[in-house]
Amino acid sequence: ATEPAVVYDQAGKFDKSFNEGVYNGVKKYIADTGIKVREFEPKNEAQVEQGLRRLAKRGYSPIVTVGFNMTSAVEKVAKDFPDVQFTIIDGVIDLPNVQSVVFKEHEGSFLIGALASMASKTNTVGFVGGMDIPLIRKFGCGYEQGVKYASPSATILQNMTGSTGAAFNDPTKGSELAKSQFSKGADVVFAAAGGTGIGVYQAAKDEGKLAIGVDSNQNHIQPGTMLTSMVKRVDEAAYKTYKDAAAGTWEPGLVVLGLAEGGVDWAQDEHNVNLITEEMKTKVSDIRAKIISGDIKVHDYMSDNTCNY
Amino acid sequence: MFETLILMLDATMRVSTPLIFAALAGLFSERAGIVDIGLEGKILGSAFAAAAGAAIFGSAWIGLCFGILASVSLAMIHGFACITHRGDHIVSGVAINTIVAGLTVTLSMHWFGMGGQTPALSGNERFLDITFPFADALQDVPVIGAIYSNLLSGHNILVYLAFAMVPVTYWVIYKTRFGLRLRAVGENPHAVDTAGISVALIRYRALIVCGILCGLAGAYLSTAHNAGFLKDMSAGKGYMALAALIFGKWRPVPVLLACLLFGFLDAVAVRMQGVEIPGIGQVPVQAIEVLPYVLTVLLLAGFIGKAIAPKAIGRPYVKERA
Amino acid sequence: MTNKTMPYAIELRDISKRFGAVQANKDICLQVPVGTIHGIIGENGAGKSTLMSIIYGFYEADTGHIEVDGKRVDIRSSQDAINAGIGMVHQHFMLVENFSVLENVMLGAEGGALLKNGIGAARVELQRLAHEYSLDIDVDAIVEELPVGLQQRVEILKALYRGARILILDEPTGVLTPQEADHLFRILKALKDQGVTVLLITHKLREIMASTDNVSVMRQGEMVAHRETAQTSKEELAELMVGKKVRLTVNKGEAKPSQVLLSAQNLSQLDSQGVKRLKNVSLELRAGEILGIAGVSGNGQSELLNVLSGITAMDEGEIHFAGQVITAKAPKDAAQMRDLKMAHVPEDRHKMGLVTGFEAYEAAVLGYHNSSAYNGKVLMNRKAMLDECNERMTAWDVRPPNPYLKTANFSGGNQQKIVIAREVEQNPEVLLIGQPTRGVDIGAIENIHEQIVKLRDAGKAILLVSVELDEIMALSDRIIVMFDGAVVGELDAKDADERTLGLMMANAHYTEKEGTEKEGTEKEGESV
Amino acid sequence: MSQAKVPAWVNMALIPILNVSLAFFVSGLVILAIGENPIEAAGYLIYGAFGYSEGVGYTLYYATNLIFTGLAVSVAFKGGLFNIGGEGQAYIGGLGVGLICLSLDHTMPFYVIAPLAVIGAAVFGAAWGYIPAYLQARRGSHIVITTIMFNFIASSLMVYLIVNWLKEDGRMAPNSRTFEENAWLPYLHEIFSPLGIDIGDSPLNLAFIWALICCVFVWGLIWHTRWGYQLRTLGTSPSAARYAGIDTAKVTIWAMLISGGLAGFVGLNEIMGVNHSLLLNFTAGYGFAGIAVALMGRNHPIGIVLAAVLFGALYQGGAELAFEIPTITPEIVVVIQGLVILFSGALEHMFKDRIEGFFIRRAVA
Ligand SMILES: Nc1ncnc2c1ncn2[C@@H]1O[C@H](COP(=O)(O)OP(=O)(O)OP(=O)(O)O)[C@@H](O)[C@H]1O
Ligand SMILES: Nc1ncnc2c1ncn2[C@@H]1O[C@H](COP(=O)(O)OP(=O)(O)OP(=O)(O)O)[C@@H](O)[C@H]1O
Ligand SMILES: [Mg+2]
Ligand SMILES: [Mg+2]
Repeated sequence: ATEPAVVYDQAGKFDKSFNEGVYNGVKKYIADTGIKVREFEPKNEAQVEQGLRRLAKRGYSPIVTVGFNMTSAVEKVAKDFPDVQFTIIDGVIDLPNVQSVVFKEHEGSFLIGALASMASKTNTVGFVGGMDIPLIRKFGCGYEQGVKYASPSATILQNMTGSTGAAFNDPTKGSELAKSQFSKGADVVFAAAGGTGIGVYQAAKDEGKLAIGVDSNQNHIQPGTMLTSMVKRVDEAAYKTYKDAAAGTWEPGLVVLGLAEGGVDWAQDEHNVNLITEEMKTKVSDIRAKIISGDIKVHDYMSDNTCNY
Repeated sequence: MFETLILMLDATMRVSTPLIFAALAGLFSERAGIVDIGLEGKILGSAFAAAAGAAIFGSAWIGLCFGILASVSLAMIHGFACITHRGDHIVSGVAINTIVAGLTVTLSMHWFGMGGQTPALSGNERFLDITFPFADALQDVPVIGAIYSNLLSGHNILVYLAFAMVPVTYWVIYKTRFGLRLRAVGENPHAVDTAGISVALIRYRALIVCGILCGLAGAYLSTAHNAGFLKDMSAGKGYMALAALIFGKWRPVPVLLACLLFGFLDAVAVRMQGVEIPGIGQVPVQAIEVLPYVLTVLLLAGFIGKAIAPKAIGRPYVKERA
Repeated sequence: MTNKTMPYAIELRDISKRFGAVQANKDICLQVPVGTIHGIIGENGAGKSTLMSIIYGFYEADTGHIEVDGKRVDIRSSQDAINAGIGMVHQHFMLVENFSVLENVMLGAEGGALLKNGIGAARVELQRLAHEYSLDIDVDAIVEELPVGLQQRVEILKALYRGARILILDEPTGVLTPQEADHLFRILKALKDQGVTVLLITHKLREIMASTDNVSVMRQGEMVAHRETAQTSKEELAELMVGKKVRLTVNKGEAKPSQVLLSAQNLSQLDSQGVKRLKNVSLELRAGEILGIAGVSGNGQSELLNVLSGITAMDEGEIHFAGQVITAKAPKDAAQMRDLKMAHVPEDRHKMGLVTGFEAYEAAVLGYHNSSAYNGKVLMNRKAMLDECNERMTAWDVRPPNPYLKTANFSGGNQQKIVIAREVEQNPEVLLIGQPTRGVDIGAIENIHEQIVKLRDAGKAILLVSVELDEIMALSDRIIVMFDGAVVGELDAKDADERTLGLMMANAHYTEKEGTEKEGTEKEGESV
Repeated sequence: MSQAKVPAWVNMALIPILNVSLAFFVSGLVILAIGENPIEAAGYLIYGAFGYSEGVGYTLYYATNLIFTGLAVSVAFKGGLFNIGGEGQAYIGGLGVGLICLSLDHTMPFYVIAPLAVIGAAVFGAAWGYIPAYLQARRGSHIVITTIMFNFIASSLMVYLIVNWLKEDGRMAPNSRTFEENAWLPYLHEIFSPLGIDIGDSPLNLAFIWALICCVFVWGLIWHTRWGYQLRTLGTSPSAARYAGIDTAKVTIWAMLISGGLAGFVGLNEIMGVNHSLLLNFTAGYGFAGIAVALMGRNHPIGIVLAAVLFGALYQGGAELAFEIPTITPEIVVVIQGLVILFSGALEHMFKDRIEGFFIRRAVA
């Protein structure tokens, strides 16, 4: 039998977003199969590699690793333990025992953007990014395209929280940024900012505006003022790795998950039913279909590091 | 432009609030001769205790009590080390900050199992914003409306309390018996002792006040400004408050102004990340972020005025011939 | 004395107090009748301040008890003492310097939780006291801006404001000018007439003789004698204080002063507050002579030593020494002065002369630590330091002769020997020496004096600062008197007697007219 | 004043051990309070730190950083200065190392880069200590406050530099590019394995040896040189230092330069030894932990090495513990660290007075 394991990044598994998504996948796997998954949360750079190595040495496999930060450590350890299967989420490593899972965040963000502009009464929407890195700009760029697609005249306010990892864990700043965007007229704000988003959603709740969650389905955090969430099915990715490995169908290589593959999507549940009109729903389904079919081409910021579409 | 300014000032009020509480807390402690670099730890400890209390008992007020209790306990540890055992004030402060940084995460992990957070707070578990009477009606009156409805109205009770604490502090420090003794004990504890007053008692009382104020600062962070505790959420506010205390030369009103200045810089910095300013380009937010610290260093070095600390500050009181 | 039948204002029974290894007070008994002025004398370190602090509740006695007005009182804190009607003016003032006089007086007796309730009453009461005892003062003045004499007045007012019936003064005149001191004694007299009991500690036998009714003598923590002032004499008191007959004589021959080794012109120096501590001091120091500087402590002698030795910079003037001209613009620090062969035995061996945390052999090179004798190419030569230390300890009879012992653990006299040996053995051209025998016992004093004279006879120049007139007169060949930072007179040792010197130390304009206390000035057998 | 009759071992061993034991005892209570067994936890901790060669390697790797910062704190402390800016100085020291490596790794061999990196770490760290020292020595500002402020300034500066100038294009994390291997400090296991000695795979690298060399250097400097003599004089009695003609401002500044330089060597271990690229927050609190190490080690190099190894063991063992018992977070180590600072620093008199009193009374009797 496989002995599955997971290594979260330093934000920890309760970051309310990315890591927590993986954690949800892990939980589901445990619930479904009753197999224990070894979890590890490193606290500093050195512990990442140490933890991976320790897990590999003790025979854990597959090992799911979370986040681009871990790329170099996984690369090193994977080289030393060719028999152990590694899956890295959001990073790309070209080794025969590593599966790299990346997402087409821009496609999901496009959908969200369209929804946001449809929900906006002021024709002004906001975006609060976490750390200012290409990945987050990719969210922002897709979002922008979606907003413009649905309403070419819309105004988009964009702020990044910071330039270090702390930007993913600063709800105070998140709420300040959201408030400043609200005061400039925005009434829907999309936060692609990890834990910082909590502050954004709170601010939206406090001011009676709408917010959009990210990564996992965050609609439950502030029911009633969460328009939707841009879900990135990292939970699926983790779950699938364990399942495949158990079944012997796990394969190394690059896996790209977009709308078509169900890797990204918008979230709909009991917490936001009242916010999404039928009209919005149909329109968004239409856009979704067009993206999948290729009728709408969404520009990927990371393909050329610009947002010219 | 005016609009933007109002919004900035509005944010400044929110961001300055914990600084004001903490800096006034430091004022009580340092005016009594106890150096307090443990403000940071007390804020963090209180933020955690307040959020935990609010989450468990469903009331922000109960949370606040817990926050104050935690903060005062930490202040008493500081007192036990510095007053009773004549320990080094700085070392004790560093110790408290370190212990709290670890303990809050450890305990919240144990109680809530959420990686060092507390559950998100909502409704009565938080201090909600208060709208002043007629705020909505006056909204559209030019200038006055913006100031009254947008700037002054619509904050939570702790924000108003923080601003109210400034005149209260002034009054306590300069107009009451307790204040007289407190100032004296920070300048010359021997004089206080020979006047028949217990130095230790005055200092302990000052630390209790300090603890209460830090408790308010922490509770504000986790149950008013935010909705829950996060590890390390004080994020250097205690040190910034210390800087403001020095920058305000240990006097209530200048300290308030320093806090507002630092808060304003923070509010500016938050909004500057990745923003192009026409004609200038991107101003590095880091440059704005460090300003409070740089200013304080310049002040300490005597380049802008002179900060003269209470005379007996940091020195343990021993009954020796002077 | 007529007070015999009255109850005692204060009575001490078998008070003992120990600080670590030091027995500061041992089985002290004392009775002070109401409405008298009671003097307490004793050498430095005899335990006077400790005893007073116990009465005032600042320290708690290990054993014994105190009775006030015939009733036993339990004094555990100053508050208890104040409640019992005891007030104290400390040797070192207990004032909050940046507070006003009013705030200082009110501190601890504010009359309510809010200051404004008490302030008015305090003003009125202070006015009354000022009037009654001629203790005039501007109650709104900031204390640090007041001269010392007025600061002391604040201390007295503090005690009286609290309704003290027993007033303790610990060496109140040490910091006062003679006029101020006289004024103080008039105030004490007035207080006494109002029925206040005064406990007065002083070193100055003249003051005891002039103003007290009774006197008690302390020696090494014990109360060794009680006398009615009228029935005793200064000679007797001096003898009681030291425990044996004092007669300081130094065997020294005629001085043979030759060329000028050091000359200073118009030295001035300001302290950190901008107060002028040295005022245009000029002096010349010749080879083969001992120049004594006399003066009441705190009149610029320390500052003079510090400026001459390079520890503090002068603000004006110049020093000529070893072919160099030293000015404010071209200063030399203490290390450079040492290189020019100037040695300095500082007044305070704990604060300056030694590093009490160092082992003796390390402290024995302080100031000379850069000398090639103690250094190899990179590292210090520990063996050379130890060898030399051992040698000197034997030569100077330092006890115990253990170079590894922490300096703090030597007795005062032995610490002083280590310092003096270090400076003298460098064979300096000029030796500055401050309070060479402070806190040193008689035997050691003789030894130290001998060494100083030997150095003089070897053709060196010595500048001696001492507050002990006897010491100045016994050692010096020439004497300069300082007052308020300035040199107010110079005379040959042969012409110096205590009376003249005393008058000069009290400043020139303190003229014969005031010298009504003839008895007091004729022969000042001050403590040694 | 009372040390006269107290045996040396009381101060050197008994009191520190008592203080640390108390810190551990209270930590044990914390573990008990969160429902785990402290004995069991201690078992994991000790095994993780010392039980197998790789663990020992990690322990010593952490200890390396702590030796540097501990020495840094103690050198300043010997001169009566409280340097709590070790964190910032280490951070900037790492910048020095990083810049040397980034600019030379394509052109220079290891034996050129390594000494330059050592110099870079020292110079940059020292520079960061210089300003507070200068301000204290010449302008009278208080070094404790200025070094705190400089920690924040360092952190903002590093973010600015790394994010805007040094970050590798196309990389997500704000890291510089990875250095070429000739700019890596060799791992000790790489050095030992050709000799047939297996010391387990760990980040322990040559910087550890350098840390030990620094200990010897500091020991000699403080106790056997003129400068050390001046430093100790200044630290125990500033007035005696002035009397002795010691240029106190100069000694103050040099003390902080050396202190800052030592702290800067953390960059050597972290940047050149382990991460091989310049990154944010690699100092991870070592600067503050150095205070605990110096206090516990009584400001003596030998004590500092012992204390650093103890703390290194806590870090490594703590990680192991958290791995084995997930309810115990590695932050428990931070708590222990804080308790050590509290008991052996702030509350040092609590036992000291009583114990010394006991011995004095025994001696007097
Ligand atoms: N707080 C203290 N701690 C330790 N020892 C003390 C303390 N106060 C006084 N002593 C010691 O007790 C002894 C008596 O000191 P005390 O101050 O009472 O002397 P004194 O007679 O007032 O001397 P002086 O004339 O110099 O003022 C001295 O040996 C002194 O060193
Ligand atoms: N500060 C101190 N710390 C430790 N021990 C001390 C201290 N001061 C004095 N002692 C010890 O107490 C003893 C008595 O010291 P003290 O200075 O009272 O001696 P002394 O009798 O006055 O001698 P001397 O005549 O040489 O001054 C000394 O032998 C010394 O060991
Ligand atoms: Mg005295
Ligand atoms: Mg003596």
